[in-house]
Amino acid sequence: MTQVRRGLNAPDNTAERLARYRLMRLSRRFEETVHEQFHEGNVPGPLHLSIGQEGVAVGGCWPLRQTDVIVSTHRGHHHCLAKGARADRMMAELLGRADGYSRGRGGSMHVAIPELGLLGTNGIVGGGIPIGTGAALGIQIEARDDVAICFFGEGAAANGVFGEALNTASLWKLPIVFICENNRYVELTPQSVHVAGEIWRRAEGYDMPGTKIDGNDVEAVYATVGEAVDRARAGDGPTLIETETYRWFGHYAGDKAAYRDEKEVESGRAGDPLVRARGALDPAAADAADAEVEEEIAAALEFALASPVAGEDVLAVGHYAEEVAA
Amino acid sequence: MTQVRRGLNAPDNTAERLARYRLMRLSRRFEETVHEQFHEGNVPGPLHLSIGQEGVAVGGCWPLRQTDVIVSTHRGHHHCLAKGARADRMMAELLGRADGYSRGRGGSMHVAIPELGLLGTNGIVGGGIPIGTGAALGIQIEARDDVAICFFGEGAAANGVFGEALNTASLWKLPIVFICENNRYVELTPQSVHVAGEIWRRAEGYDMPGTKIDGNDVEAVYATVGEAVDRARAGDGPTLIETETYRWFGHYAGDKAAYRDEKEVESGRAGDPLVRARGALDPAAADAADAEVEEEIAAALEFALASPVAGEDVLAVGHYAEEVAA
Amino acid sequence: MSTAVETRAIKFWQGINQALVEEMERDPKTFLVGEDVARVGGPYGVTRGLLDRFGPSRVRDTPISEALLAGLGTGGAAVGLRPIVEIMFFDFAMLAMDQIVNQAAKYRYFTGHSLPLTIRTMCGAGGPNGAQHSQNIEAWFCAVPGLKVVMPSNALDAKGLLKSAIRDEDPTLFIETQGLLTARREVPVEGEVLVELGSAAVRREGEDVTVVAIGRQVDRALEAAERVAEQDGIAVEVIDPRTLSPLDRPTIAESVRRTGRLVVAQDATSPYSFASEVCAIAAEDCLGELKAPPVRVTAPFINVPTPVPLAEARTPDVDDIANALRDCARKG
Amino acid sequence: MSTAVETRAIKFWQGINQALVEEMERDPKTFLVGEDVARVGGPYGVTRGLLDRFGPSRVRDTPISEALLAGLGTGGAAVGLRPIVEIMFFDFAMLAMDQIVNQAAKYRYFTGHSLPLTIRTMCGAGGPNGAQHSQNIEAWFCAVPGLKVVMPSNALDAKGLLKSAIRDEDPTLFIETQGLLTARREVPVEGEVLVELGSAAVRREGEDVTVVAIGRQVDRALEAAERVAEQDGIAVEVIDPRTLSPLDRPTIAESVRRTGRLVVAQDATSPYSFASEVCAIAAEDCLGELKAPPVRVTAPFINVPTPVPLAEARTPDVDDIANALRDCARKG
Ligand SMILES: Cc1ncc(C[n+]2csc(CCOP(=O)(O)OP(=O)(O)O)c2C)c(N)n1
Ligand SMILES: Cc1ncc(C[n+]2csc(CCOP(=O)(O)OP(=O)(O)O)c2C)c(N)n1
Ligand SMILES: [Mg+2]
Ligand SMILES: [Mg+2]
Repeated sequence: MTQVRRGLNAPDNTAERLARYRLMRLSRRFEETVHEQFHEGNVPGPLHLSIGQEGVAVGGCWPLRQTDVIVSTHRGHHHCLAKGARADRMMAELLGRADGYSRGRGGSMHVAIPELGLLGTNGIVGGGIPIGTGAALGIQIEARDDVAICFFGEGAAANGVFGEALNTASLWKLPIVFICENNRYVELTPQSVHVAGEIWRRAEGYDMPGTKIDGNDVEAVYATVGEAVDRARAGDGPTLIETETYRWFGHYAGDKAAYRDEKEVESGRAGDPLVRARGALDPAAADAADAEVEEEIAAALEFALASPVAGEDVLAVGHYAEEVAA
Repeated sequence: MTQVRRGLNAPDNTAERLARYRLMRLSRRFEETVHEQFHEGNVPGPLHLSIGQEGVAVGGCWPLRQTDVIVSTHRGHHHCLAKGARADRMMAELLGRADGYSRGRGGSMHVAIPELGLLGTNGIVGGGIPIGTGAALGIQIEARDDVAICFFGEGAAANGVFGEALNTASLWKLPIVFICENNRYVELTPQSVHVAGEIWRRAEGYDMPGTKIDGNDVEAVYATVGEAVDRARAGDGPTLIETETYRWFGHYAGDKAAYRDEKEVESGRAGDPLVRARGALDPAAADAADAEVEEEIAAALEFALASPVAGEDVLAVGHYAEEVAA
Repeated sequence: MSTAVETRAIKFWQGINQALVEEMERDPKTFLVGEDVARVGGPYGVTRGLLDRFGPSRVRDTPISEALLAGLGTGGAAVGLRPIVEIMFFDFAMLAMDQIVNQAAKYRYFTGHSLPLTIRTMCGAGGPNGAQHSQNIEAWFCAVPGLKVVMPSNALDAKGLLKSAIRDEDPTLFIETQGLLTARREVPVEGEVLVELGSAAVRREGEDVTVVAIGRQVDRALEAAERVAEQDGIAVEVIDPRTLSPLDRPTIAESVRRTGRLVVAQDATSPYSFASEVCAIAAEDCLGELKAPPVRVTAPFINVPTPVPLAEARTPDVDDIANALRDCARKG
Repeated sequence: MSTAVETRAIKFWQGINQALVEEMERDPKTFLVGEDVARVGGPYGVTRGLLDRFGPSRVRDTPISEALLAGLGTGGAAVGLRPIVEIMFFDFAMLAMDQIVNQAAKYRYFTGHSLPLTIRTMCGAGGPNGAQHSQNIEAWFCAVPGLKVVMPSNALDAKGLLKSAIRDEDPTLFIETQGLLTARREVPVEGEVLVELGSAAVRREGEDVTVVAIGRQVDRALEAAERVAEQDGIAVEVIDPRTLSPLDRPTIAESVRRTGRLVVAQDATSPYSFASEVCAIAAEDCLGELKAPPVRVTAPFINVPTPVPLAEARTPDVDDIANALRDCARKG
C-alpha cells in the first residue's frame, strides 16, 4: 500500500482542510448548544464536554472509512460526530428523546452506532480499550484491511487494561491505533496526580512505536494518525499516539472547575484548534462553513426538541435477542 | 543512609557467600524432596517447583530485614524459605499436615507468614502485586524505613495490575522493588507468546529505574536488589528489576513439559545458580553446608510426616475475627 | 425523633464524613485512599475537610486504578494499618473483584491474621448515572466468606455502622447510596454513635405484614406502612437489616413467623438477589406460619436508564410497596 | 441409556471439544482465544486439536490478561465475528467482571445489535485447587440482565448446550466443572446434538420430593434418589435446570407444586446463591402446596481447602442429599 502524504507536508488541499475545520466547528457548536440546553434543564443525564479537543477527534478519524471502527469514552461527542454520527440524533439522545441513537435512555456515555463503526462512548474509564483491541482482532482474523482506533484519556491510562491491550496488540501486530487524548485533567485533579512519566513512552516497553503530538493542530493529528493507520492497514501493527490538548470546561457540565486558576485556563484555551485551522483558510469560505454549521445545529436542536421525551415504553426493550425478535 | 557495597565488588565476604549458597541449597533440596513426596502421592495439592531459580529469591531477599515484606507467587517456595520460613512447617503445609503454616489446608499457593514479612504465595497470577504495593504504602505512611519486594513472573506482567502498580508506586515514590523472575515459560507456553518487548524497559515509561540482570548469579542479584532496597529505604522510590533465569521442570509437578526440547533444557540448566555460587567457595566449607542442609531437610520431612493429616476440624476455622476469638 | 439525648439533624453524607473524622482522629493507623477523595474532598463532597485535617500522607487521591486501590487496602492492612478505601461507584468495584474476593476476603483464612480493611463505595441509584453507574450488586459480595457487607439507609446508621466497620478486624464492604446522600436524620450530638454490625433494626412494629427493606427502600417502606395503616388498617412491621452479611436471620424470621406475611423491597433486580435470600429464609424458617406467598418488590430485570424519571420508574416506589402490602395482606 | 439412535459414551471434555469443532467448522466467523488453548490444547486438554484444525489465526494462546480476554470477545463480536473466549478457571473471571458485566452484557441494550459471544470457563470443584481456583460464583452472573448462564452436568448437555450457546445471539457464560471433565455419557453419533438454552431437564420422575440440582450435584442427586427409593420408598423427582439464567421457573414450580417438597443441591455455599433463588421461587409459586420447608444442601459458608479429601468433605455428597430427602419427606 502506498503511503498517502497528509497534513502540513501534503499537497495543499484547501477543500479537505475546510471540511476538517467544518467538522470541528460542528462539534464545537453542537456541544455549546447542548451546554445551553443543560443549563435550561433539558439534559437528563451527565454531560462531559470535549470543547477544545476537537482537533484530536477530527484529525484522528479523518483517515478512517465507515468500516473502520473506533471506541470512545465518557467524553466522546466529538468522536461520535467525527465518525459520522448525525448531530440531530445525537442531540436527541443527550436530551433524552425517543429519536436518540439509544432511544434517549442512554445519554452521553452510551452512544453506540456499530453500523458507523462507532462501538460506543463508555461510562467506564478505560472500558473501551479491550473492546477496541478485540475489534482489531476480529478485523485481523477476517484479513480485512480495516483498522480500529482506541480513544482514551490520560487518566484512563492508569486502568490496567491499557497495559494488557498494548502487550497483546503488539504481540499480534493488531491493526489498531491507541490515541491518548491528554487534556491535562482527570476528573477534578490535574494529570500530575495520575500519570507517572509520559504515556507515549510506554509504547517502547511493548516494542511498539509511540509518539507525542500537538492535539490542537488538526492537520498534524491527521498526518500522524494517518501514517499509523496506513501501517496498521498494511499489517505492520499498532501505534500509540499521545495528543496534547486542553479541557476548556469542568469535568462535567455544572463543574465550575474552581480547582484550577484563570491564567491556566486562558493559556489553555489559547491553543484553540478551530482558530488554528481557520487561520489557514480563506475567511469567506470559513464563514460559509460556519453558516452551514449554524443551520445544521439549529435543525438538530429543533429535531431533538420535537422528538418525544423517552417514555417508560423504552425501559424493558433490547436486553435479549428473543425479546427483540418478539 | 550510607550505601553498603555488595556482591562481586564487595569486600570479600566468604561467610556471607557461603550462607547464601547454603540457603539456595536448602531451597533446592527442599523442592527435590517435596517432588519425591509428590510422586509418592503425599502432596495433596498442586506443586510449582522453583528449582533453577533459587538465585533470584536468595539474592533478592538477602538485603531484607524481618520487618521488610515480600509478596510471592504460585511458584514461591524459594521466596518463602529465603524470607525465613521454616523448612519443616513449609514441608508440613505442602504435605497437607496440621502443623503446616496454613494448617495444611492451603498448600503451596497459600503460604503466608506475616510475622516474617511474607504476605503470601498466591494462586492468582499477578494477585500479589497490588498487595505488595499496598504494603509499601503502609510502610511509607508510617515513615518506617522498611521496604516491600514484589516477586512475579514474566507472565504476570500481562496482568493489568502490573501497570497500575508501577504507575502509583512511581507517583508516590513508594519503598518497593518489583522483581520479575523471567524463567522463560508461562505455564505451558514460552515467554514469546506472552511478552511484547522487554519487561524491564516498561519502567522507563513510568519514570522509574529499570534494569535486567542474570538471575542465576546470586551475588549479582544481591548487589542489584541491595542497591534498589537502599534507594527505597532512603525514600528515593521504586525500582523494576528483571532477572533472567530458567524453569528446570514443567509448570507443575507432573507436567512433563513435552513442549520444549532437550537441548534447550540442557542449556537452561547449565546456568545452575548453585554451581555458580559453589565455584567461589572452599569446597570443604560447601560440603559442610550441604551436609547441614541434608540434616535440616531430613528433619523437616520427618516433622511433616509425623504431623497429623489436616482433618475436617480445620475446615471452618479462621474466616472471621469473632469466630477466631470464640 | 423524641429522645433523651440532644440530637441534630444531619445529612447522610455528613454522617459518613463525621465517622471518617472521628475514626481517623481516634486511630492514627487509619488512612483514606480513593479517586478525588483528597484535594476536592470527594466527587460528591463526602470526604471534604479530611485532607486538611489529616494531611497528604493519610488522605490520598489515587489514579484510576480500582484493582490496585483494593490492593492498597489489603497490603496496608497486612502491614498493620487500618485502611479505608473509597471506590467511587459500586459498578467500578467490578474492576477490583479479584483483589476484594480472591485476596482481601481470604487473607485471614490463609494467614490467621486480621485484615481491618474498610472499602466504601456508592451505588448511583437516585442519580442520573445510567447502566454503568447505578447497579446494585450487593448480593455478589454477600456470597463471599470472609467479607462483611453493610448497607445503611439513613445518616445515623451511616455514621454508626461506618465507625463499627472501620473498627472491625475483617474486610468490610460499606455501600452508600447516592439517592440518600442529602437525606437528613437526627443524630446525637454528644458521645460515640456506634451501631453494631450484624444487627437488624426494627423500624416500625406491626402484626399483619413484615417488610424487609434495604437502602433507599427503607424510608419508602415506612411511608407505605403509614399509608396502608391509615387507608387499610394493615399493621406493617418494617425491618432494616443494615448489615447484609452476616444477615440478622433471627430478627427477620421471628418477625415473619409472627406476621405470617413477607414483602421484601430493594432497588436491585430480583433474580439471585438479597430478596431471594430473604424469601428463602422465610420458606426455611417460617413455612408453617406463612399465610401468603412472600412478595419481592424490586426493579424489573433490565438495565438502569440514564434519565432520572426513567430510572425512578424502574425502581420500586411507595405505591409499589403499598400495593404489595395490600395484596400480601389480603391473600391466603 | 436406551435410545433408538446409535450412541457412544464420551467424556464431558470430549463433548466440549466436539461442540467446538462442529461449531467452528459450521461458522467461519467463530474463533477461540484463551490461555494455553492453542499450542497445548488447553491446560486440561479440552481444546486439543483445534489449533491444527482451524489454524493460528482462529485459535490463539493469549497472555495472562483476563480483562482484555473478555474484551477481545466483545470487540470481536462487535465487528461481526462469533468469539469463544476461554477463561481458564471461574475464579479468574473476577479479573474480567467489568468487561463481562459493564460492557458485554450491556452491548445490545446500548447498540440494539447482537453480541454473539460465548465465554467458557471451568469451576475447579473436584480438583486439588484450593480457595482461589474452586469458587462457584455462578449466582453473580445470573443477576445480570443481558447475560445468559449455562452450567451443564453431563457430556451430552455439555455438547448440546455449548453448541446452542455459540449459536446464540447474546453473551453467554458457559460454566464447566473440573470434577466432571472425565465423566462419561452416551451421546448420539449421528446428527446435530443441540440442547435448547433455558429449558430444564427432568432427570428422574417422582411424586414425593423434588430435588433441583446443578453441576456435580445432579448425578449425586440421582444416586441419592435411587437410594431413598430402595431404602425408604421415597419417590424423588430430579430436575437439572442446565441453564441458570434464564431459569426454567415453570418446570421447577410445576414439579414442586406436585411433590410439595423441595431440596436444592449445589457445590456453592448457601447464602445469596442459586439455592436461594430456587427456594424463593418455591415460596412464591408453590406456598399452598409446600408440605415441608425447602432444604438447601450446599457447602458451608467457608473457603475451599486445597486437599481434595477436605474439599470433598466440604461439598455435599450423596449421603447429604439422601439425608436431606429423608428429612424433607418426613417433615410436615
Ligand atoms: C473505572 C472508572 N473509574 C472511575 C470513573 C469516574 N470517572 C469518570 S471520568 C473520570 C476521569 C477520566 O479522566 P481521563 O481519562 O483523563 O478523561 P477526561 O475526563 O479527561 O476526558 C473518572 C475518574 C469511571 N467512570 N470509571
Ligand atoms: C489470573 C490468573 N490467570 C491464569 C492463571 C493460571 N496460571 C497459573 S501459573 C500461570 C503461568 C504464570 O507464568 P509466570 O508469571 O511467568 O510465572 P511462572 O509460572 O513462570 O513462575 C498461569 C497462566 C492464574 N493462576 N491466575
Ligand atoms: Mg484527561
Ligand atoms: Mg515464567
